[in-house]
Amino acid sequence: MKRFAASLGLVALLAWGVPALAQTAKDTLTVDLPGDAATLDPQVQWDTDSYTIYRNIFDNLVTRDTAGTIVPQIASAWRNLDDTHVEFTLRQDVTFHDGSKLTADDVVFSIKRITNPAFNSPQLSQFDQIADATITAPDKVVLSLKSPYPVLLAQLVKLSIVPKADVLARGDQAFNLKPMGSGPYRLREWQKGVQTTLDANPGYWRGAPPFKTVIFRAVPDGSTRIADLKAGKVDIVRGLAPDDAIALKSNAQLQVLSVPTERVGYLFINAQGGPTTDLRLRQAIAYAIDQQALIDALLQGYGKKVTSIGAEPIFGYQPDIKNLPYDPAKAKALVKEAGAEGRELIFNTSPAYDRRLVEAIQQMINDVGLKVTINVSDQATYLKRRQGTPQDAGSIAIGIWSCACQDADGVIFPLFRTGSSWAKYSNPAYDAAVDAARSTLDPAKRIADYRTAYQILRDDLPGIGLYQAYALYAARKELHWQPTPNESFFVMDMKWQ
Amino acid sequence: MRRASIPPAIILAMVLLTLIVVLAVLAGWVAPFDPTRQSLLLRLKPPGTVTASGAHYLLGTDDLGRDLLSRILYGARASLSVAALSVSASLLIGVPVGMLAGWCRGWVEILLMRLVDIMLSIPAVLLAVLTVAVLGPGFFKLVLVLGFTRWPRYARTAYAQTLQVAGLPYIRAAELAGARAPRILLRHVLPNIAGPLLVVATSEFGLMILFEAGLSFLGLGIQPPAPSWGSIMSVGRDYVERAWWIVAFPGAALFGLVVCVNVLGDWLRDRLDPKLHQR
Amino acid sequence: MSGTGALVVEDLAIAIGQAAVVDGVSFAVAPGEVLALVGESGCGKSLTALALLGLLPAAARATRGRVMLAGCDLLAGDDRAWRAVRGRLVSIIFQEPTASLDPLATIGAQIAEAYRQHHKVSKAEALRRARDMLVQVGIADPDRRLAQYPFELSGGMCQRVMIAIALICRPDFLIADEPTTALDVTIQAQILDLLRRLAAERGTGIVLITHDMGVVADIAGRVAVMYAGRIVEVAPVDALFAAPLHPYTALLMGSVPKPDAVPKSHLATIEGSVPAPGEAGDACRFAPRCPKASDICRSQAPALGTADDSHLVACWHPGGVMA
Amino acid sequence: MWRYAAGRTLQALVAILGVLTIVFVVMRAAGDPTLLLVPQGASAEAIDALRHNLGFDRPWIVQYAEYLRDLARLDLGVSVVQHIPASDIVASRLPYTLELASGALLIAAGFGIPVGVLMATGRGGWVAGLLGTLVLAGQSMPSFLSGILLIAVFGVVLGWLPTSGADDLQALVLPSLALGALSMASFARMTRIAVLDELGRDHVRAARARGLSMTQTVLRHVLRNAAIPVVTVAALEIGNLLAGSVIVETVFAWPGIGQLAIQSIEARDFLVVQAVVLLVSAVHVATSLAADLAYALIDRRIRLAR
Repeated sequence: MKRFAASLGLVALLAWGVPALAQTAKDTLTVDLPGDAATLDPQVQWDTDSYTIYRNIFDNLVTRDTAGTIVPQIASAWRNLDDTHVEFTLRQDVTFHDGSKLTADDVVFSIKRITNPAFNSPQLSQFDQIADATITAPDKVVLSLKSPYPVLLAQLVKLSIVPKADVLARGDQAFNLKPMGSGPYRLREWQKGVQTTLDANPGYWRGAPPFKTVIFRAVPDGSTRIADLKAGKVDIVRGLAPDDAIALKSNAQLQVLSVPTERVGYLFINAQGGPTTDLRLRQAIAYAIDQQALIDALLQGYGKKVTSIGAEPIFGYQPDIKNLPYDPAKAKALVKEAGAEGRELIFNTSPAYDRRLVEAIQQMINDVGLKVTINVSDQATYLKRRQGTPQDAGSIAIGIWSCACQDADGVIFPLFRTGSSWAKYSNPAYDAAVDAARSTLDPAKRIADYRTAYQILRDDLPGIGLYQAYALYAARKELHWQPTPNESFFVMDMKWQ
Repeated sequence: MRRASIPPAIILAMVLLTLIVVLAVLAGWVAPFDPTRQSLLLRLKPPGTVTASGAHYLLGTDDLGRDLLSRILYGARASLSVAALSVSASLLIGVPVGMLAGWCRGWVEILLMRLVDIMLSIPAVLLAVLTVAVLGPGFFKLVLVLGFTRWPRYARTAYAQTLQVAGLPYIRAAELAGARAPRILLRHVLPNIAGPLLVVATSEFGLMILFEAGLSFLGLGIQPPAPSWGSIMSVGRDYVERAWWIVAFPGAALFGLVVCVNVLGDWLRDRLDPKLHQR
Repeated sequence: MSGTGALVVEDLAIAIGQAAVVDGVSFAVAPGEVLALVGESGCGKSLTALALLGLLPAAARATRGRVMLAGCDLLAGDDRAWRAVRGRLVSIIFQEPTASLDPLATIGAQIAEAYRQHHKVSKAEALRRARDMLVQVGIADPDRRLAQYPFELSGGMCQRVMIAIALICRPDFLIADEPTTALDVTIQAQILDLLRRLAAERGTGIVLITHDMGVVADIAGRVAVMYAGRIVEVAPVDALFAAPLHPYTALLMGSVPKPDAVPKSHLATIEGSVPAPGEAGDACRFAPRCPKASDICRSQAPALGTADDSHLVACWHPGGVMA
Repeated sequence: MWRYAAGRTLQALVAILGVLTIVFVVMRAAGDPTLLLVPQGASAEAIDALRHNLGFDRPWIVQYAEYLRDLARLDLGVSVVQHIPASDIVASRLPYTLELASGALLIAAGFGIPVGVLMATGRGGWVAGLLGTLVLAGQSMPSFLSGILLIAVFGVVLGWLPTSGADDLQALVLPSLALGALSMASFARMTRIAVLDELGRDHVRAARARGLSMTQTVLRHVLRNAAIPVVTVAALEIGNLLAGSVIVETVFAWPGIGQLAIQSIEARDFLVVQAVVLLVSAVHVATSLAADLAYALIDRRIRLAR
C-alpha cells in the first residue's frame, strides 16, 4: 500500500518534471477524433473519422471553399460538353509524395477504380452515374454520364485522386496501410486503433502546410476528449456536445468553433406502417413538437430552426414552405378525432442519436395523448429496422442527415422517393418531382421541382424537419480556423497564432 | 456459540438494506414527482431548488429537468430488480448444472463443464450487446441476458464444492442408505455448498447493477425514459463538473447497497461455514 | 531440567459466548510426571489443553483462573509473553499429526523454524539440530526426511516429527492432546513409549489428554477425570484403577477392557447425555446420568474434596461399585 | 495424468469451436455490415449489390463452412471494414490488452489480497473494516464514472498523469486503476475466505504453538497455502480482464481488444469479432485448463496430506 503510494508519487514527479512544451513555434497539431480511421484508402471507406484524416493526404478533383462554393483543385476548370459529358482540365504542376507527376491517367484510374462494381467500394452509389472516363488530351479528361446528373460536381468533391502506378505496384491492401497521395500531408505512421501521424509535404503545390506534423488520435469518449483538451494534450477535438460547449466557454485558454452545416435533424414518421398511416396522427405529431424548445434547451442554441427537411446550404431548400406550427391543443384534437388516444408509437433509435432529443420528443408526443415507446438498439440493428419493411421501421425515428453534397437530391430523394430503402412513403406526384429535378441541369427548373416536392412533403408529412445541425469543435485559443458547412477538416486551412 | 450476538455493523447493514428495498418498493408513494416528467426550463438545477410555483427539488434535477430524487427512487426499483432477478436466474441455471456435473461425473460432467467453459469464455459484454441487437431491448430480455451470461460462475462454484462435499463420509452413508440422488443433492449437498455460492451471489449482485450501468453507458440498458441507477449515472458523468449531484446521489446509494450486500453475504457465509465453528 | 517447578492450573474457567464450557478446573503437573486428563469428547479437556498455551480459538476465552509456571501467571500475560512460553517452556502435540504440519513446507524447515524461533542461530545450525532431533524421536534416514514434505510421510512418522518440533527447544512441559488417536496400534505403542522415556529420562512434565483408559493405564502416573467442564476425580493411576470413587469414573473403568485385551478401546456408552454448557445450573452435572443421584445431587454441585492423601473426588456419594 | 491432459486439451478445442459457432450464429442473426458501409443516400439496389458482392446474402451454413475451411488453414479472413487481415488487427491490439490486463491484475491483487488478509486475520478491527469498505467502493462505481473522475483529478486538475492514450507506462496507471478496482473486491473476498479457511487448519495452530506470532504464522504458513484457491480464481479473472475492459478502454482511449471488440460488433465486422472471440476464448480455455491441471496435480498432494 505504502509502496504503491510511493511509486505513484514518483510517477507524478516524473510527469511534473517534463517541461511544458514551448508555445512559440507550433510544430505539431494534435487532434482528438471519436475514432480511428477504418481505412486510409480514400476509395474504400466513407466514414467521418476516415475521411477527416485521409482528405489531408489526398487532393480531390474539385473541392468547396469556406463559403461552400465548388472551386477547382486538381481540375482547374470544367465545362459541360452536353447533358451527359463533362470535360475537366487538369493542373499540370501536381506531384504525388514520391515525386511522380499526377496525370490524367491517375484521374481516370481513380474514377474507374471506385466505379468498378468488383472493387466493392461502399461509395459506389455516389459515383454510379458515371459511365466512363476518357483522356482526350494530356490535361483533359471527359466524364460520360448515364443520364443528365446535376449533382455530379457535388459528388466529385468526394473523389480523391490516387496514384495509379503506386496502387498497381503495391496492391490495394498495402496501399490502404500506407497510402500515398498528392495532398498537403503525407503519412508517417498509422498505429491502428491508436493514432495516425502525418508529416507536412513541403513541396505541396498550394504552399507549405501550417504544421510540420499532425497527429490524429482516436478517443471514443467525448468527456475524455474534453479532458485531453483541458490538460493541453491536444489542440482541437471533434464531436462536442452542446452542453459541453457551454461549459467550455468560461475557459480562457479554449474556444468553441462552430458553424451551421448542411446536416439536418429530422423526425421520420412512418406513413406506410403502424398507427401513423393515419395522416391525422402525422399532423398531430407535427403540431406536438416544439422545435424552438428543443433548440434552446437541448442544443443550447447550436442549431437553427428549419422549415422543412433541409437547410440553407442545401440547393433546393425552401425556407418559405413552413412546418406546421407548435400547437398542442390542435394536436390533441387530431388524436381524439382519429380515435387514437393512448395508441402506442414505437420510437426506434440508437446510441448514435442524442438521447435527450429522443426523450424530449417522446414527452412532447405523449403530452398530446399518444404513448411513445423508445426502442434503443445499436446502430446496425437500428439501420436494419429503419431501412427494413414499413412494419419493422417503427412509427417515428430521428435522423441527422447529410449527403455531403449540399443538394436536395442527396437529402429528400433517398429519404422519401418510392423504392428507396429509407422511404416508408410513396406518392407518385412526389416521385415525379424529385425524378425531374434529378435529370435536368437547369437550376431554375430544379428549384421549381423541389418546391413542388417540398410542398407535397409538407402536406403528407412522412417526416418533419427539426433543426439545422451545427458542427462543434473545441480548440486552443491560438488555433485559427473557420469550420465549413460540409464538415471538412482541412489542416491546410488552419493557422496557429 | 451457536447464538453469537449479531455485530452492530451487521445490524446497520440490515437496516440500510431494508430501507433501500422498502423505498424502492414504495417508490410510487414516496417519490414527490413523476420520474419521467421533464421540464426543459428546469434543467440541471442544484439540490434544494424551489420553483416559483413551490415545487421542491430536494436532490436537484437532471439534464431534462426531471426530479432526481424521484428518479433515484424509481431507479432503485429497476436496479434492484434487475440484480435480484438476474442473480436468481443465474442461480437457477448455474447451481443445478454445477451440482449435476459434480455429482454424476463421467460424460455428464464433461458435457456440462465444457458448456460452462464455452459460456465463460464468451466475453459477457459482447454477448449482451449482440443479444440486445438480436432480441431487442427490454427489461426481461436484459434480465435473461444477464442471467444467461453469468450462470457459469455459479456452475463452476457449485461444481467444485459438490466435488468436495460428495466425497464426505455422511453423504456416502446417505447414498448407501438408499437415499435418492435428488434428495441427497437437495438435502445434504446443497446446504453444504450454500456458503460459497452466497459469496458469489452477493458479489454478483452489485456487479449486475454495474453491468446494467455499463449497458446504459453503451445506450443499451433499461430503456429510457425509465430510470435505473446506472442510466442516471451514465447521464450524470457528462455533467460531473456542472451538476455533480446527478452522479453523486445514485453513486452513494449504489455504494451503500453494495457494501451492505457484501458485508451481509460475508457474514452469512461465516455463519454457514462449519469449519469456523469447530475447535 | 531448567527447574521451573510445577505447571499449576488454578480454578480455570473457559467460556464460549455466555456458556461456561470449562468451569473451575485445577490441577498441577510436576517435572517428570505424566498426568492424564481423561473424559468423553466435549468435556472440555482439549480446550483446557489449548488454554495452557493461550491458543484458545477465537470464540472461546478464559474467564477466570490462573496458569502458573515458574511463579508467573501465564493467563495474565500478553501475546509476547505467551510466545516466549510456547515451544520453549511448554509445547503441545495434537491428535492429527498430518494436518498439524504445513503441507507446503519441508519437514526440516518446520522443525528448524521451531528452534530458530527461540534461539538466534543460523539456518544451517537449526537444521543440524533438527536432524539430531529426528534421530532422537527414532526416525531413520533423517537427512532424507528433512527435505521431504508432510504428504510423503506416514501418520506415525508425522507424529514423531511433531514431537521433534515440540521437543527441540527442550521444554519443561509437554501437552499431548490425544497424540495417538489417529494412529494405528503398533505406531501408538511406539509413540507412547517415546513419551514415557521423555518423562523418565529428560524429566519433562507431560499432560496427556485422552479418552482412552488403555493409554492411561499404560503411561500415566496420575489421572484427572473431567466431566462436563469440571474435574470430578484426581488420583494416582493405581489408586484410580483399584478403586474409582466417582460414579462417572467407575462407569468409565467399567467400559475399559482388561489391559491384556485389545489396547485400543473406547468408553462404553453411558446412558443419557452430557448437559449442554450452562444448562446444569447448581446441580451436580453428572446427576442426570448417575445411578446414585439423590436430591442433593440435583440441587447442589459437590466440591472437589480429599478422599485420602492423594485421591480427590467431587461427589456426594463417593465410592462403592455399581451393580 | 498425460491421458487426462490430452483429453482435457481435446475438450478445450471443442469448447473453443463451440464458442466460435455460437458467436457466428448470433452475429449473423444480428445483421450484416452492408448498411453501415454505404453512404446514407445509397440506393436500395446499390446496397443489395454490395451485400451480394461481399457474400452476405448467401445461406449462413455456406458462410459457416467457408469460415471453418479458412480457419482450418489458419486464415482468419480479411475485415470488410478495414480491408486488413483480421488476425493482423487483433495482433496489433494484443500488446495493449496484455499491458492493461496485467496492470489491472496488479492493482486488483496488490490491493485486494492484502486487504483480504487483513479482513481475515484482524476480524473486527476498524482498520480492516475501513479498508474492506474502500475496496468495496471500487466494486460499486461503474468504470465509466470512476474513469472520468480519475481523468479529471489526476489528468486535468493535478496534471500528474496522461488523460488518455497508450503512449507510455504512465498512461497505464489510470486505466489499470479503473479496471482493477472492479476486481479488487473479488480478490479481497476470495483471499479473506481462503485465509480464514487456512487459519482454521491444524497446522496453523501448530505453528502458533511453536511460538510464532500471528503475523509470522500468516506470512510463513497461511499465505502460501491460501494462494492456491486465490490463484485459481485469478486465472478466471484474467479471462474477464481481457474482454471485460470494454468500457475502461473506451473511456481512456486505450486501444485494446475490448474496444476493438465492441467497435467490431457495432460495425458488424464479423471476421474481426470472430478473431477476437477466438483469442479470448483460447486464453480463457487455456487458463482454465492450466488451473484444472494444476489442481489435479496439487490435489493429490493436498489430499494425501490432509
